[in-house]
Order: sequence, then structure tokens, then C-alpha cells
Amino acid sequence: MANIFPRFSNWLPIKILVCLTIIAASVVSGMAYYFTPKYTRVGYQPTQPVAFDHSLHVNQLGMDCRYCHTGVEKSSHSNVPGTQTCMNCHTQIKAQSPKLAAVRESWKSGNPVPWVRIHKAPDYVYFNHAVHVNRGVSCVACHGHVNHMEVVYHAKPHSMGWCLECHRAPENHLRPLDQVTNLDWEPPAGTTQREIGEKFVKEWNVKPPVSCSGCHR
Amino acid sequence: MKRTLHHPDSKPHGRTYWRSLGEYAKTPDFEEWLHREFPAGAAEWDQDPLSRRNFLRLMGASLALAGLSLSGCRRPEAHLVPFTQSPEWVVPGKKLSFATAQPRRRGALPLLATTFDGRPIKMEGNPLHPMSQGASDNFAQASILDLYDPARRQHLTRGGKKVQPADWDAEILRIREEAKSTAGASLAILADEPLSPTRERLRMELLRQYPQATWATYEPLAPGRDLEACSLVFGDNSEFRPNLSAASRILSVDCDFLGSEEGDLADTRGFSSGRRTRKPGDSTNRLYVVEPRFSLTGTMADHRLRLRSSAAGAFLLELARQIRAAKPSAELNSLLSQSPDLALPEGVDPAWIRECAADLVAHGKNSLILTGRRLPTPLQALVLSLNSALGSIGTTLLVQPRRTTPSSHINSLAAKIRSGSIQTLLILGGDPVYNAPADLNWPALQSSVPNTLHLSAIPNATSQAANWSIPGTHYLESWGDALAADGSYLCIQPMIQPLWAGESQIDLLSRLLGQPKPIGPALVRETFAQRSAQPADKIEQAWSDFVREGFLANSTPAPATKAANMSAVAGLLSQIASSPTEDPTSLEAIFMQSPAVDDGRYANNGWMQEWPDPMTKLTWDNAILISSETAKSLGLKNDIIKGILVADVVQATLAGRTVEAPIVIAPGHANFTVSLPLGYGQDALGPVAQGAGFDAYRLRTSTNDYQALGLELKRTGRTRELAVTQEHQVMEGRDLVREASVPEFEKNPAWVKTVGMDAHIPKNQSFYPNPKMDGMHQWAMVVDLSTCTGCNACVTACTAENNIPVVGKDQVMKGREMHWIRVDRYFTGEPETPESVSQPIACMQCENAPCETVCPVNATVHNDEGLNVMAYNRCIGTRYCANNCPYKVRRFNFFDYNQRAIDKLYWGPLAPKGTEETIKLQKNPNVTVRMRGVMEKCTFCVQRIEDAKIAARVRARDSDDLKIPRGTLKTACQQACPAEAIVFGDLLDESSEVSQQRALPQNYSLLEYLNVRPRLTYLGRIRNPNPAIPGARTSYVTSHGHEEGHAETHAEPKSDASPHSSGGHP
Amino acid sequence: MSRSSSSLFGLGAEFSSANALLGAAEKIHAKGFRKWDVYSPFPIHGMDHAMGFKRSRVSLFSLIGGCIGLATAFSLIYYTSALNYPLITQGKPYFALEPSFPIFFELTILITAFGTILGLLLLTLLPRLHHPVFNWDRFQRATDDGFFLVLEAQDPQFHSDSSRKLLEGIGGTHITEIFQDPEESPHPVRAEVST
Amino acid sequence: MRADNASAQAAFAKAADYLERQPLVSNHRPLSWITQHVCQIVEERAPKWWWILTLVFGGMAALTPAMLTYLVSTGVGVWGLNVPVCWAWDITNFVFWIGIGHAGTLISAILFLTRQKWRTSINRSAEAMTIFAVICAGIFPAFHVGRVWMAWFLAPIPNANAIWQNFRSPLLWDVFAVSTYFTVSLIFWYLGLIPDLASLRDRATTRLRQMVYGLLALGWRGSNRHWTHYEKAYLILAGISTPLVLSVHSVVSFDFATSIVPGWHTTIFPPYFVAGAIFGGFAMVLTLLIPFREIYKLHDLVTDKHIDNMCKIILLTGSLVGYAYSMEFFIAWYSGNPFEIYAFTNRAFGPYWWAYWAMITCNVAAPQLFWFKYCRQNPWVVLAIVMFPNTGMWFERFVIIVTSIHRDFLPSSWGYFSPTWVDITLFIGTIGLFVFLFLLFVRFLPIINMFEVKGITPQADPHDPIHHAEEKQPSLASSKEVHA
Repeated sequence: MANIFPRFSNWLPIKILVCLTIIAASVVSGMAYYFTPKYTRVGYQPTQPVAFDHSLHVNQLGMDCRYCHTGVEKSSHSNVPGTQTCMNCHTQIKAQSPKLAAVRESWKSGNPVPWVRIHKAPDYVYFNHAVHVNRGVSCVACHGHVNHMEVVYHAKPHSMGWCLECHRAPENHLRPLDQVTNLDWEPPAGTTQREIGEKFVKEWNVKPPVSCSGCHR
Repeated sequence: MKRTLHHPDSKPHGRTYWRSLGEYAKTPDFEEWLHREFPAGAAEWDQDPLSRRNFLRLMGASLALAGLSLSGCRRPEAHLVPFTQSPEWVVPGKKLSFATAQPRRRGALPLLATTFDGRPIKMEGNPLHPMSQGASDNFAQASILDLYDPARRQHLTRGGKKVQPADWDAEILRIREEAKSTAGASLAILADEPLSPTRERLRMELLRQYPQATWATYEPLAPGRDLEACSLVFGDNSEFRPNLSAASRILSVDCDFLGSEEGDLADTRGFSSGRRTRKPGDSTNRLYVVEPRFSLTGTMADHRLRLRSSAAGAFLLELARQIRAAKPSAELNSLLSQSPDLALPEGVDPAWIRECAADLVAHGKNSLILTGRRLPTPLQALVLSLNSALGSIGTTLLVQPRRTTPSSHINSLAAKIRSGSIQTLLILGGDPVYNAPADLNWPALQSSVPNTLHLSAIPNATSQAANWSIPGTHYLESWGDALAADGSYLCIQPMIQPLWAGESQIDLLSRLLGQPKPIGPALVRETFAQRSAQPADKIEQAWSDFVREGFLANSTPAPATKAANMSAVAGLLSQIASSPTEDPTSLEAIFMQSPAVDDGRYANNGWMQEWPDPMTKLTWDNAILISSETAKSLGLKNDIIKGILVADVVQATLAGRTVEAPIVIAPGHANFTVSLPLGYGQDALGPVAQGAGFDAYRLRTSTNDYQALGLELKRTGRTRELAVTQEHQVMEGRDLVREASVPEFEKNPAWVKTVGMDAHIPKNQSFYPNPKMDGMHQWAMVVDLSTCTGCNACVTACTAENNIPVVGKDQVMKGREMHWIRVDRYFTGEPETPESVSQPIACMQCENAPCETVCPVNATVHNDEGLNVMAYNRCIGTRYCANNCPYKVRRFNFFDYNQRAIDKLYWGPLAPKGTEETIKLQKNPNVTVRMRGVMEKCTFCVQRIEDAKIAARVRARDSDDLKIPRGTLKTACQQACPAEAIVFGDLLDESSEVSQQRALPQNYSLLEYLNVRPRLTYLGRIRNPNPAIPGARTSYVTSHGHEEGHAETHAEPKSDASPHSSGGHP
Repeated sequence: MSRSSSSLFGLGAEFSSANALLGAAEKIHAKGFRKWDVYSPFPIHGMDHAMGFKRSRVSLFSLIGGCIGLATAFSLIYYTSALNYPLITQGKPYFALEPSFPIFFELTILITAFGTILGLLLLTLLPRLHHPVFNWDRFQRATDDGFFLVLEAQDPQFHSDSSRKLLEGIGGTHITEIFQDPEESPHPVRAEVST
Repeated sequence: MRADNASAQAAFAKAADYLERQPLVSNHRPLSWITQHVCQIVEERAPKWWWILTLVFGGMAALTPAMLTYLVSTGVGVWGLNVPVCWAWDITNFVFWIGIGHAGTLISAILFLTRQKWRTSINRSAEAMTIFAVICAGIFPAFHVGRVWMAWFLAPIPNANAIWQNFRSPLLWDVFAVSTYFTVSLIFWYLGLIPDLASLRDRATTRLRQMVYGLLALGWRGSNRHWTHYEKAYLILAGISTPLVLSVHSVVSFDFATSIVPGWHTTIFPPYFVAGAIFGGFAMVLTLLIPFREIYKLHDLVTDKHIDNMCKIILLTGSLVGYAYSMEFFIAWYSGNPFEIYAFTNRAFGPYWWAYWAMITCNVAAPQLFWFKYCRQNPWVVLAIVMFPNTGMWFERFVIIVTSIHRDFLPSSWGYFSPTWVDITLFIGTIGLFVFLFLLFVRFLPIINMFEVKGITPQADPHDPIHHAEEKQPSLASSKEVHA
């Protein structure tokens, strides 16, 4: 009888093992990176029908978030402004700018501007804007520094784990109520976010829900 | 690492998400509606002073559109569609409530409509109005689904062909010309009875313009004999309504005043208020019921006597004599002077009547006798007179001015049609082709009129038979007004533009009068101006109050105190005949209202079809109800085969007319009497109504609209499978519903703890240290079994609030109904004369919830406020939780009930996917619409709790007061319950109603020995029997002392009362 | 296939029965050979002793596996249920031993099994698909009814002639020189087998 | 010595006819006979009956994926489930198959540890049966969930949702227990196969067979340096499999025992389930073994004694199960709990009375026939009798699951379950899959554990002087040794 397998086949098990280990490691790390909202959501930056520049309107013109997103303090939903809101100013300012052609068209036809949605909670998640902004959670906590964005993109993962991070330790994000829409706010010199946050947690009795019913109904 | 991704330009289109409301259907109808609903240009908003009701762009930014156009495999592109112009009042994503009212034939129901981004999604009672006080009923809840019923999709048609609105305008002109030329003699109008003052006003104007026009009203279940009797006794222009809150002794003779035909919310509320026995010494009312079939009222009775309806006369005459004996008076002598001397019906003990009469007399003005409003006029007149003799007029029986002006009867209209004088017949609402008396042969009659027009919110048999079918509006789509049962003036305001082009009755009438097409509430405002009698400068404010609050304050007429004209009644009494002897070949038939579909108007409403009849638990069908003795003598039976009720089908013949129908053996039904529920068998109405039940109207004639003699039932040898939600209706000696008589309660207020297994619970039961639930509130619910009438309004309210899907007859038969709350019905006592108890069961939110520990993925866990929460998106559907739930309140989505047609569930992916667009509009956006394969259950309306908590936090801002104010939060079932039997609230608030009720000695947990610690507990039912009544059952408590043995003390009478209790218990 | 003396793997002998092989093994062991092995279709009772083996170390791997399994199970359950996301289910403690026991047990068993197999493969250096003994044509009966003994050439006491005589002396038949195939590359772990 | 005392030996032999046990390999077959006889099953051309059976059962097996596709695409509603009967045939079949899956590991592990050498000729096929039964079993819990595509929620994988499993849930225990059991059984089975695969490799005549069996045999060459570790590893695996096999059915029984449903909430379940599993498992082993023994003429390896032993185990466990049935009733009555009492009364006399009495007949009454020697010794009678436990054990699970939950606490929600065609077809499909896999097994793998059988032949014992002096002579002492 002769050997069925050539001598080099004795190498195979260890080679296969090494390959499998590498493949498994890359699959796991790849999934952990590419299949989580940290990758799938963060950075999403679609082209909008109107090249609205948040940094111009907020930083240079000093507009407050709530000028356009009027419902944010009252409703679960933070509305996108209607064409009317744009036209309040743009009938006077840059009234003929080609960039605003779509807005004017909408104003004329009555068809809304089809903004592309960036932030979207799944249908089974009931996020409420009002309760966050009225209790000292700034826009920046979830949307990032929109005031510096020329084109808005998805800045935070918005995964459940990410939500829970804050719900378990709200002190890391609370700020005075009048600074909620001031996205560039920093804790005053000599204090840290944590100290301020802990003070608010105590004074305002902040108890974010961590059970299912807080967000899923 | 920022990547800029550019989506290709694409139109929003694509797929439906789990909870997706956000998809424009590309059906032309729907688009057409969208255009009308959300007029594009800004200009229209300005023109219309009522912009707030010119409602909102449906896709208000909260409802994004999901598309499948994938770019870079990351996410589908979605669009935000904001309002071009922000409508007044509206904050996208926030709900608003508006007052309105649902017209009813006997008094409109004041309601609030909850709207979400311009869609009405839920009806609630109007808490400001005394007739509702926030409660509502099944039909009010279900009416929201009617609004969105896809079967309403219709066009103006003439002879079945679609015509243009201009043609219709021309037709109106033609009718006007024709009517003018005949002074109206050629014009007849047959209308339903919505009790609308504006319509009444327009009717009078119409009759002024066309003096010879005929105006007939027809309501199949309101023949008006109550009005006839009342005018006889109390003079013309009067009507009566009971005031049960003042009644401490009530005798109901064939009057289901807790049911939906005879009763209204105020009746239930009034009755319950006298039933709320909290501590020994509290007064408790007493209810005697004499009736042929077991009604909801019968279940609440302390003494129930089953009696054929035709024997009611003999019973009442004897009662009158006994009252006279107990309280002799001249007027009673005169009343009874000509009364026939009828023998008492078989099986009725004169002592029963004597003691009952004595009890009524002893309570004088606080006693009340009620009788069915469709019973013969002499009986009703007699009862009104007896009430007068008892002194109850003004206390328990209120006489008030009549709210309607008399009009012709359908019979006289029929005669006119036969004479050939009618050229144009306009039918406003109703469905006479389906439900007119069979002897009129209405379909032929109607087709003999050259031109018939039917205005209806939902196309029905009459629309199909008419030349012109005119789409009508739902009450939530149009302006209107109505009168409540107490005569107060209610506002009906629209919540949404008509989904499919429609016209309201008053708009049509005003056009017939030659007025221009009315805009908004102009017609109602005119009526309002007349009725409110406000000076011109205050009218604007008064109007806005009227619209905001939903009714005109102080518009309830004061009850009159009138003496009964007994001599007028005396002559009538001779008409009272005795009941024929019991004969299995010649039965008594009773045409009963169906508590599910009313007179048939809700037959295409999936919620009401699937809603279990409170007594028979029958869904998707009606059936002839008979007693078990009658069934036996006719050789008929019900079987439970493989868990399905298989009923014999009989041929019912009455005066030569025949229908075929299944029979259901109803415990407590009078012998040789059968009940035929009306309203089913309407295949023409729509896909939901198709195939459901039989049409009992085909046996009903103008003279026999309630009760008829000489019915014959013949076996056909065939059977029909019926879908019942509860096959087993006896408690098997288990301590589920705990009852005590008043003396027993007074002897031991904590009797509930001595019953059944609870008597054996060892102390210190828990094995573990329990993790603390440290929430700010601790939610709990208490259900008072003494006041719960078992009306099932909680079931419909829950269905509407929580997006509960309709699953269809086949699935119900399989035991897959989805209701989160159900009302268990048990029969107790003797099989021949059973008593009945009802017990609403929702998720008990057990503190030690057995469902939680078995879920492998933590999809159902406890939150810190004591709720057993359910994360649908985590659930993988092992169904283990449902197995381990001792109360069986969990429901499983065996199929994609929300996405697939219920008749194609088994087709799987081959069935078209998706919901009717309009049905989607009804869905509560705050509750996840569950998909196939997940478990679901009651969560104490966690969406309402969370809303309230969020509201409290938003209000609190930088303060620490986050408590939800007491009384501001109600669950859907609690809010609907007219009996206020359901109380929900915070246990940490010691003075909350729920804390106080939980502290009562009669509070008990169901299956307490399991130590699951339910947060939903029950107050034991306290009955108030009269020991003097022969055969009265006075002992309800079967205590389990520790010294006794167990087996023999489970002494609840073994009952075979239920027809469905077959199987496994030899 | 070229066969030079440098590629001589060893000298094989066949024995008639398990008993004969056992006797032969005792003798070879007594002679002090290190690199040799016996081959039989089934494990022969007493052979380990005859060849002077100590207890197999597989059990050590099993023990380590078991400990890892238990530790994994404990830390998994404790971290997820009591530390990371404590959730109230049926009012039970966030962590308790009783309900954790089944998973402790199962994971312990599972990783023990893995450890055992891993230990076996490491200690036997299997899988090894190619081996010089397979070049001996009589050797295929080693999995049927043959009993073989192979002295390896690398053993310091090995000498072609004397070893052949030794094998003959202890009852070996069909004494054959077994040659190694030319090596394409060195064996990843060790060129030859010895325990 | 022997020669000196021939007459004594003759007397001894005569006595031994009564005293001695039957040898485990009859007719003193030589080692090569064993190899040849077992391997030729694999090596010969597949007989016609094999093709027919494989096609028939392969076709049946194909029903499984078909039904699962329909189930997953349409919804769990295609089964007859409802509320309150949320589990019925799905979990019944699961427990049924997992129960059958117990005999293999039990024979391999427990009998190995207790040195029951008669296990050697049946353990291979029993273990194979275990693997296939567990595959069939695993289908049901995996696919009974409403959202199969979300079943990965059961695995403790760190995820962006930061949520974990509920380790208190018996269903999660099941996941761990069944997957561990499957993995360990597979390892154990494969480990035992390695030397025999080497035999097949060495006998292989085609290149393909050489390659395939060669790869699978991992280069096994029967070296004693390997045997020493191999035997240790095998012993350890047997050692851990023994508590594992007991734990698996205990954990399965926890699905019911830890619930609060009357009829499920019973502390007797773990031992009762394990006894039932052994009972059903042995019945299935016999069901498969008796025909194959006839077909392949394996009478000398799978002897009547094997069958006799297994019948006795069935008799014992069947009686244990019967005892458990009666204890359930007794405890229900003794507890005085009306819900418990009702649950058991309802079992015997309720709407599912037929299932209960079928179970009693099959599981308690039928095995009593094994008291009779005739019934144990006639293989065809045995085959007929073991069909009862096979059926009865399915009914047992059905009775436990369905009759308990169809009527529990509140009479209002009592219900009834009847199976749909999908329920039935899927079960038939798994039966097909089971037999199909077994047919593949007998075709491609040695159905008898050759090296272990060789190890218990007299020739294998190096300390058997009589035998080694004269190899072909029947030896009494050696067989005595073997059974000692």
C-alpha cells in the first residue's frame, strides 16, 4: 500500500486552521464595524433638493433652531419647516437666487419641497423631541454640531445601545435649559459637564427610562 | 470618516414598513381624495375662514415615505414632506381632540374625536356632557372604522353608471321643477331619524315650499310606540326617559335598558351608581327583570324571571293589581276597571309578583318600572301609569318635551307609492330595501317609483336598487347637529374632509330648497342662532363655545311633572291578550336588535363583526336563540366538535315567509320563544358583511316588528359552524367570579378571601427577594364586578386604541381572536334558570409575571412602574409566554393580519400584501402595528401612560415635579366604560381611586394562590336579592374554612346551563 | 520514488496476535528504544504499560476546557443579567445560581468536549494524512487484523542489521524497511512522531 | 494445564452451558471476518432495496423543507395552533425526536462507563440515530418561532441594541442544552468512527473513496501512541456525556416543569422524561436494528442477547414511565389543588381521552409482554412490540403538552387543538428525513463499531492463555473473562 496523500498534505491542517482563524476574525470584526449603526448610519449625507446651509443660517445669521423646527418643544416630532417659513425671509433676501428655485417653485405650486430624510428612528421606536429639549438635552447630543454643517449628515449612531448610554448616565449630556439650542455651549470654566449634569439630575429629578416601555409601545 | 452619498433622483415610492402609514397608494380614488383633502395651493387656506378644519396634509412630516431605491446598500431613501403652509393649530405629531356627536335614533352621543395629523383615530365620550361624562359605547367606538370603510368608496351613479357632479346638480334642479309643478305631491322623502334640529328645520322649510310633499321616517328599531304611549298618558308632545340614578327598586319587563337598543350611557351610569356598594351599610339598588331572553340587563338582575314576551301583558296586569293591593288608590282602580282577567302565565308564581310589587311600592318614588319600547302601546301605557301611581314621575322617570315632530309612517308612504302619485322618491340614509317590513315588499315598491334617489354614507341594498346613488357623508366628515337623549343640543363638526366625495343630508336638503351649495357650518349656524337665542354680539362667542364644548350649555329641557291620564289608558287595557299556550309547533318570535351590528348598519364593520356578542359570545354570525328545552322538544342541538360550535340549521317559517338559520341554545331563554337577531345577511353591504349571518327582516312585518306568534322551526339536517370566543361557559367550581349577597357582605366584608383556593394560601409565599420596582408611579387597575354589565364597550375601545386587527370568522373559530381585553361570561345556578356573571379580563400586569421568566429573549419584562411590558420588535414568537399565562390574555399574530386579506391568510406570499389605505389612516400612530409572528397583549395603554409622563416632564422643565396629576390619565377601556367599573391609577397615590378600591375588603386577585400578584384586581360582585321572593337564592358565598375538606366544599351548583359546556366532564 | 538510506524511516515487523505484539513491545521497551511504535486494529489491554507510557494528558485539556466553560457561562450570565442590563422578570433576582445552573452545566460540558478533542488532536498530532508507514504494503492490515511494530531509524539504538535481528528474535515476521517519501518541506510541527 | 485436565474441562464446559453468558460475538469469528463483514456493506454495490427505500424516504424528507418554506413564508397559523394551545405538534415532535436521540448517547456513554461490553455492536448505529433524531428535533424549536429570521436573538451576541437574553428562560436553556448535546454527540460519534474510517480507507479501491475516507480518518494508523490518548479522550467524553444526556431531557422537561400550567408544573418531570427518553430511544434502536441485522446478516455481531438486553431495558423504563404516570395522578389528587386534579382528570376523560389511553396502552401495557422470554427472543415479535413505545412516546408528549394547556385555569379560555395538513406533513417529513439519513449512514459508514467489537473478541485479550495457545479453539475462560 502506498500513501494516499502526498507528504505536503501534513501541512494542510495547520494552514487551514490559520486561514479559518483569520477569516473568522475578519468576519467578526467586519460585522461589528460595518453592520452596526456606527457605520450604517453615521456619515449619511444625502444631497438635498435645496442646498440649505445650516452653518450659514445658524452660525452666521444667528438663527435659533426653533425658528424653523417649531414643533420641537411641543411635539414628539421635530418638524421640517414648510416653504412658508423659508419664504418669510426669502421673498426679500436672495429672492432670485438660483439656489432657491426649488423653494420658489414649491411656494408657487403648493407642492412641498421633498427634503431627504436623514434621521429616522425605526417605526417601533417612539422618540419624543419635546421631552428631551425641555429637560436639558441639547440638539447636539443626538444630531451633532449641525450648526457647523454645510450639508447635514448623520453624526451619531442612534442605535439602542447608544440611546441607553445616555439614559443610564444622563449627567454627561444635561445642560441649562436656555442653552439647549446653543450647540456650541461648553460648561463654564471651572466646572465640568459631569458636575453640572449631576446637579441637574438631582435638581430636576431626571430619571430617563431604561425599560422597554420608554421607547417601544 | 464621512462619506457623501448621493441618492439618485427618485420619486418616493416603495414599500410598507412595519408600522407604516406612510405610503401614498397610487389608486386614483385615493389620490383624488388627497387632492381634495389637502388642497395644494396656499390661496384656499386664506379663503376659508375655517382653515383648521380644512385639514392637514396627511403626510405631515411625521409620516415619512420609505422607498426602496437603495444607494450604496446603506438605507432606503426617505423623504420628509413638510406642510407647504403650516395650518393653524397643528403641530405635526401631536394629537388634538375635537368635540362632536354621533347621531342616534334615540338621542345622539356627545363625543370627542382624537385626531392625529388630521386623521380622526379614536372616539371618546365628551366628559363635559352629562349624558356621556367621558364614556362611550361600542357603536361610538366602531363608528371610526365605518368612516374609513373601503366599501364606502363610491361615486355618484345613475342607473349604476358613474355620473358627473354637474349631472347631479341638473337632477336637483329637475326635481325642484317637478316638485314645484305638483306642489310637492310627486315628491316623497323617506328618511332615517338622526334627531337633527337643522334637518328638522330644513324639513319644515321643504314642506313649506312643497306643501304636498310626503316626508316619512323609518327606523326599523324605533317604531315610536313609546311616544304613542307617552302622549296617551302624559299628553301630546311628551316623551319620557328613565333616570336610573334615582331608582332604588327597578322592575324591567322585557326592557334591556343596559343594552344598546333600549339603553344609553346615562342609563348604565345611573344604574351603576346605585350598585356601587363599597362598605357595609351602603345602599344598593335592586333589579327585577322579567324577560324572554337573557339580556345584559338580565345578567345584572337580582331576580330574573324568564317569561315569553307575549305573556308580558298578563304579567303586568297582575303586577298592577298587586301594586293596587299594596297601595290602593282610586286612580289604579280606574286604570284597572276595564282590564281583562288573564290567567298568569305558566310557571309564574303569583307570590313573585306580589313581593316584587310590595318592594316597589315600599320604595315609592324611588322605584321604577320599565318596559321595552317596541312592546305594544297598551303595555307601555300601563307601565307609565304604574310608574305614575308609584309616584316616580319626576324622580326615576322623567317626562320631557318630545324632540321630534311626528311624520308619516313608511306604511302610508307605501300606500302613496302604490297609488302612483309619487314620481320622485328621495331616501335619506337608512336601507329600506333591506329592512323595510317584509309585508310591504319594498324593493318592488321602490322600483315602481319612476325616480328614486338614495343618499347614504355607505352604499347598500337600497343604493343599488335606486336610480340615483348619492354618496353621503359620515358624521365625522360633515357639519351637523343633533339632540341628545336628554334633549340637549349637540354640535357635529367634521374631523376630516369627505374621504370620497360625499354630501350630507342637510346639504342636500338645502340644495333641494334652492339654496346654493352650503359652505361649512352655515346651515347649522342658522339653526344654532335660532336655538341659542343669543343677541347678535354674543352669538360668535356662543357659537365657538358650542363648537368647542360640543353642546349648547343649558339646552336640556326641564323635566315636566305631569299627571298620568289613567282613564285614557284604562280603555286600552282590554287589548291585552293572554299568551297562547306553549306549543313547539307555533313558537313566539322576537326580533331583537343585534348588539353587534345594531339594525344592520354596522354589518360591514369588522370590529363589530368580530366583537363577541356579550351573551352568546358569537362573532361573525347571528343565530336563532332558543332555550335548551325548546331545542330538545324540536330535536335540535348544538355540538362542540373539535372546539368549534356546530349548530343545527333550521328553517324558520312565519306567516308563509321563510329563512334558514342556525340555532344557538341560549341559557335562560324562555321556552317556546325564539329570538331572531336582526341586521345580518347583508351580502350587498360589502366584503365584511358578506356571508355573515341570516336576514331576520325577511320574517318581520309592519305589525310584528317586535314579537310575532306562530313561528315554526323545522330541522333541515344541515349544520353551520359558528365562531364563538368562549366555548365553555361554566366556572367548574372555580373561584373566578366571587359573589355575595348584601347580608353576606355585611356579615363578612372580606368574604372574597374565604372562597376557593384563596382560603388556603400560606403566608410568606415568595421564594425570592424581589427586585424593587422604584418607578415614580405604580400602575394598577381595579374592576368592579358589581357594576360591570358585560357590555363589551371596553373591547371595542381597546380595539380602536391599540390597532387590534380583525382576523375573520375562520380564525376566530380556530381560537385566534386578538382582543386584548375580553369579557368572560359564566352561567351559574340552576340550568333552567341560570344567573350570569361577567368578568373583564385583560393582562393582569402580574408583579411576578410568569410570562416574563419564560421568554428567552427578554421581549417581555417588567418596567419600574409595575407594567408587564412587551417589546414587539424583540419578540421572536416562541409563544411560551402565552402558554405560561394563567389568564390567557396574550394574543399571537399567527398570520400577517395587518398586511394580508383575512380571506387569503393561508396564501402566504401569494396573497397581495398591504392594508387598505383608508384603514391605515385609522391606526393609532402611537401604537406599533404588530407583524406576523409576534405576541401581543394589553399594556394598560402604555402609550397613554408614556404620553402623560412625557407631558408631565415637558411641563416640569427644570422642576422636579414629574408626577402625573391624578385623574388625567385613563386607559381606553376605563375611558369607554359607562358603568365606571374600571378604575386605573397610581398605587403610590394613596388617595387615588384605585388605591382606595384596592384597599377595600372585597378586593381580590384572580388565582391569587399562584402568587403572581396581579396589578389588575377585582371587587367581588355584591347582589341584592329580596329574600321574600319565592325561590330566591340568597347565599352566594361558598366559604372554605381551613377546617373543612376541600372537594365537597366546591359547592357551586354544578351547572349544565351552557350549551357549549360539552366535552370532557363526564 | 527514490529510496536512499537517508530517507529510511524505520524497520517494521508483523506479529501474529495481540499477545505476541504485547510480548514484543515489552522486550523492545526493555531494550531502551525510544522511537518506536506498535500498530493494532484495536487498543491492546496492557500495551501502555508494556511500552512504558505514563497517563495520557488529555484529561488536563478537558479540565482546562471545563474551567473555561464554567467561567464563560458565569461571566456571560452575570455580566448580561446583573451588570449590563438588569431587567425584572417575574420579580426574580437579577442573578441567582439556581436558574443559571443549566447553562453553567451545558457550557461546561461543551467546552470540556472541545478541550478534550483539542487535547487529543494536539497530543496525537492528528490529523496527519501522510505517514511513512503507509508506504509499507502489509500495513493496511493494521486496521483490519494485523499487529505491527515499527522501530524508527532516528532512534539512537537503531541499526539496520541488529534491529532486524532483534525483531526477528522477538517473533516478528515480514520484517521490512520502511522508507520516507522525499520531503517537500519540513513538517510544521515536528518531522517525526514521538511522544 | 489444559491438556492435563481434559475431563475436568469437559465438565466445566457442561456446567458453563448453563452458567455462562452467551458470547458477544457468536461463532468465534476471526477479526478479519468482522472487518470484511461490516465493510462490505459499504463497499458492495448498493442493493436495489436500498435505492427504493432511499428514494421513498428521500421523497418524504423533501416534504420537510417544503413545509418549512410554507410555514415561514405564511405564518405559524398554518399549523393548528391557537390560544390557549400555543404549542402542539411542534413541541410534541421536538420532544419526541429529542427523546429518541437519547438512546444513542446513553448506550455509548453510560453503558461504556458501566463496562457493559455488549454495547459495542449497537452503539454506532444508536449514536447515528441520535444525531439524526437531534437534527429532526432541532428543526421544530428553530422553526416553531413566529419570526424565524429573528431567531438569532437567542444567541448572546454583543449587538448595537445592547440587549441580552433572559438566562432564566427554560427555552434558552434548551438552546444551550440541545446545541451542546448535538455537538458533543457528533464529536463522540465521530471520534468513535475514526479507526473504522481508517479501515474503510485502507480497504478502499477507488481513489475517491480513499480520499474521502482518508480525509475523514485524519491519518489514523492504529498507533498505540494514539490509542492511549484516544481511549482517554473517549472515556472523558463518555464521562461528560453521561450527565449531559441526563441533563438534556431534564432541561427539556423544565420547559414544562418550571411553568405554572397544571399538568406541566410537576417536579417528577426530569427523571420521568429521562426514563421516557431511554424507553423511546431503545425502542427506536430496535426498530432500526432488527431489519438491518436481517438484511446484512449481522446475527453474529448483533446477537439475540443484544436484543434481549434491550428488551429488558424497555421493560424497565416502560414500567418506570408507568409509575410516573400514576404518581402524577396521585400527587394531583394528594395536592388537593382543584386545578391540578382537573388537569389530570381531563387528561384521562376529557376530549383528548383517546390520546391518553393510547399512551397508556403503548407505553405501559405493551412493554409488559417483554416479561415473556418468547417475546424477547423472537426478533419479529420484538419489532412488533417496540412499535408501541415508538407510537406511545409521541402520544405521551402530545398528552402532556396539549391536554394540559387546552384547559388550564380559566374555563372561558379553554380551547381545542386539531392538527392541520401542514402539521401532519411536516411530521411525516421529519420521519422521512430521519430514515433517509439513516439509510445514507448504513450505505456510507460502518454500522458496527468494528474496532470495539474486535476489542471484545477473545483473540483481542492478550492475557488469555488458552486462546493464544490455540487460537481457533472455542474458549470458555475467555468469554468468562470478557463478561467479568
